[in-house]
Amino acid sequence: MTTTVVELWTQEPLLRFVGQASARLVVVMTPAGQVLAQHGFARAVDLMGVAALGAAIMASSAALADLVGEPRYGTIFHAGQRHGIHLAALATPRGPLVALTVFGRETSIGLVGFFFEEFAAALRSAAPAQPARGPILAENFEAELGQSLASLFRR
Amino acid sequence: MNDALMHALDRISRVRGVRGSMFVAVDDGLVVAQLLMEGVNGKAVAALAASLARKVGGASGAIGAGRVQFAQLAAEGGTLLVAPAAHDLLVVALADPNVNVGLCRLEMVRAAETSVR
Amino acid sequence: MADDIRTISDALARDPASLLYADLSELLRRRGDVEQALRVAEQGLARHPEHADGLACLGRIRADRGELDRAREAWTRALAVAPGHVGALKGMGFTLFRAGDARGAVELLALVVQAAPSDEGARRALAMVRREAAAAPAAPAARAGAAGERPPVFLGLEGAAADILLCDDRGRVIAGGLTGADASDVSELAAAALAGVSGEAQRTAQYLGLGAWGTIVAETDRANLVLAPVTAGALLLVRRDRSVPIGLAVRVAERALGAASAWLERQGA
Amino acid sequence: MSLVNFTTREITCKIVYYGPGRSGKTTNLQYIYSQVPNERRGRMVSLATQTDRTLFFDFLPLDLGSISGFTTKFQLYTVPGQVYYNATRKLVLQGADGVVFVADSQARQLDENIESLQNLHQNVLEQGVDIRGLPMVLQYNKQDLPRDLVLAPAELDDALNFRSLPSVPADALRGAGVFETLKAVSAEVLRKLSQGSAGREG
Repeated sequence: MTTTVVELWTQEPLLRFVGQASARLVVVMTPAGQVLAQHGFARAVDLMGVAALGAAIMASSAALADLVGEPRYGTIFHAGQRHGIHLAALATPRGPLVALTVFGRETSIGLVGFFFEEFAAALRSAAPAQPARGPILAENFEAELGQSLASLFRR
Repeated sequence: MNDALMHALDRISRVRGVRGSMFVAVDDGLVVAQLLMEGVNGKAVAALAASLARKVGGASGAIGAGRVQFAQLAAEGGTLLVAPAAHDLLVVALADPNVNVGLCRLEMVRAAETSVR
Repeated sequence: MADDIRTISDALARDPASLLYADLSELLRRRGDVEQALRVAEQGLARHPEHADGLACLGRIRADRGELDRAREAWTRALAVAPGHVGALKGMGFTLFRAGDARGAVELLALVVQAAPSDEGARRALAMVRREAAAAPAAPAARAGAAGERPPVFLGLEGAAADILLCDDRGRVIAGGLTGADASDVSELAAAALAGVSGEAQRTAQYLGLGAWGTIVAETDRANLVLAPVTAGALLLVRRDRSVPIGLAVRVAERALGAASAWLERQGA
Repeated sequence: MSLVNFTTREITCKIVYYGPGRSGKTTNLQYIYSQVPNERRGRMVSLATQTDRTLFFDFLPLDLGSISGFTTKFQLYTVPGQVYYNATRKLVLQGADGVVFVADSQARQLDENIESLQNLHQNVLEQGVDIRGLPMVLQYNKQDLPRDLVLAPAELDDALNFRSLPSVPADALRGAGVFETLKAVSAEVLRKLSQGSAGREG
């Protein structure tokens, strides 16, 4: 199974969680839907769609909770026919994160929830604080951007 | 129904050496009702007991032994007891290693019958 | 189908780590291109050795090539990873049927139909195998030999070749044997089904702070079962009739455990 | 906040298409989707009502390829335009790296454009972001309609573009200006990364 991490500190906790909970797919993302780490996805672009929707569910249910005067829901669980979805928010020194887990019938929501607590604690202790950041792209990036977009639109 | 479940759990917990007892949804591994001594992680017991019960049940079915009616995991530091009940529930008890399994089993089977009502 | 094969090959070429290899291999196999299906499956499994769908597909390819033993090996591995894997259970049912054990096949296919009620292929296979089972006399004697070929570890214990089984955590039989209701050998199936139990018991004991686990005793509809870890990775199963008191079954298990440990030690395990 | 992975050298940016109802935000994404080769885009997700109005958002992931040695990916979102969907607009706007404001060029829609632009400012402010630092491009859509119905780009600049942001006239339905808009906003977003004022990672 493929596992990729954008930020290295997420890797060890993620691999451990996947093994313990027998998760099929896992995405760790920012509340804006940016992916920090994933397990089980074959195509990066599919992953982005799942992350966008997961972040949206979390954001909208938090807004809904605010509206009805409830504390924000920490965890959302969807019991499907073949797959369950576990969606949870967690706070880390890196900032708030959202984790989405898809699991099959070989495990259970109870196991996923139980091992998720360990996962969240491991992420919290592994997360670095936000680093300051200097320039990333070269100053003359625009020619390359022009080429990239032109090839994207087959021009 | 909840009162009856709690009453049934109370009877299990009166057996000497029992640290906690609960009704667990077997497919979800989630607690339906529980009565625990301090320090027992109900979520963990429920999730792990249901998972173990499913694995043992699957193995039993596969070798033609049929459904599991009662199962016991004996370990150095304690004993985990599981009995199936109606509505896809399990009765689960966590106890000391030297618990009177016969007595505990009796109360658990009685509790399982309670859940039918 | 040719289009599907092309689409999936393209996707696989772009992302060689993808699990799509199993789909591609299956499509190739169905098209009759067994050699290429085998290559794709083996390449995929080199990357994902624990991928149950891939292993189940490999089993079907092996069966197509007439390599029934290797097919069974692949399905056993699939079942060790995913005990209820429908494709692998179907495959195992097929090998039992081919080996003349129609009743064993019925038991397995019934499990499949129960797990996947919408699987028409499995339903048809079950109906066909049931007819055969009704027509065939019980228990092909030839199959009882399987246990006899294994090391005589439990010699002297009651049920040494029919009710006591030693297997490893990958779902492989080490010694002893287990027979089904019709006296056919179901050791391999049992070993596959038990593969996940040892790890599950260990994990449960660990997370609940119970230390090392000693036994699992299960009272079932038709038997009393005792499971115990022997050395790291090896698992012992003792089956006794419901009429045998649990305490006695545990005693037998303890003696079998002693025999198994001593034997494994002699083997240098 | 664009996400930068220095190990695998990847950049992911979130771009939000904002604007009043029926100004053509979803049409922009649909056109891009129809033009981009399969392997460079993901599935387009549209959370819409039965009458095809955007309910929550549309989403389209794009793979731009390599820029300055970074594999660059864009996530394009639209927001629902209708006034009463402000709560969901705020959610979609969270963490945006750049905004395309799609204005409806029809003269009778000017008030809606102004209202939506003000709403954008307010929502960005609420998130503690200084809008002057947020890469942004204006698109004047529906320029293909008869001249007497629409305002000219210069008139729209006067009415909407106080900060002299890049602006692009467009006919999103037929694709005119769609590419130029995406190019302009990409350049703005990436320029910020090249200047190192992106602030923080993630």
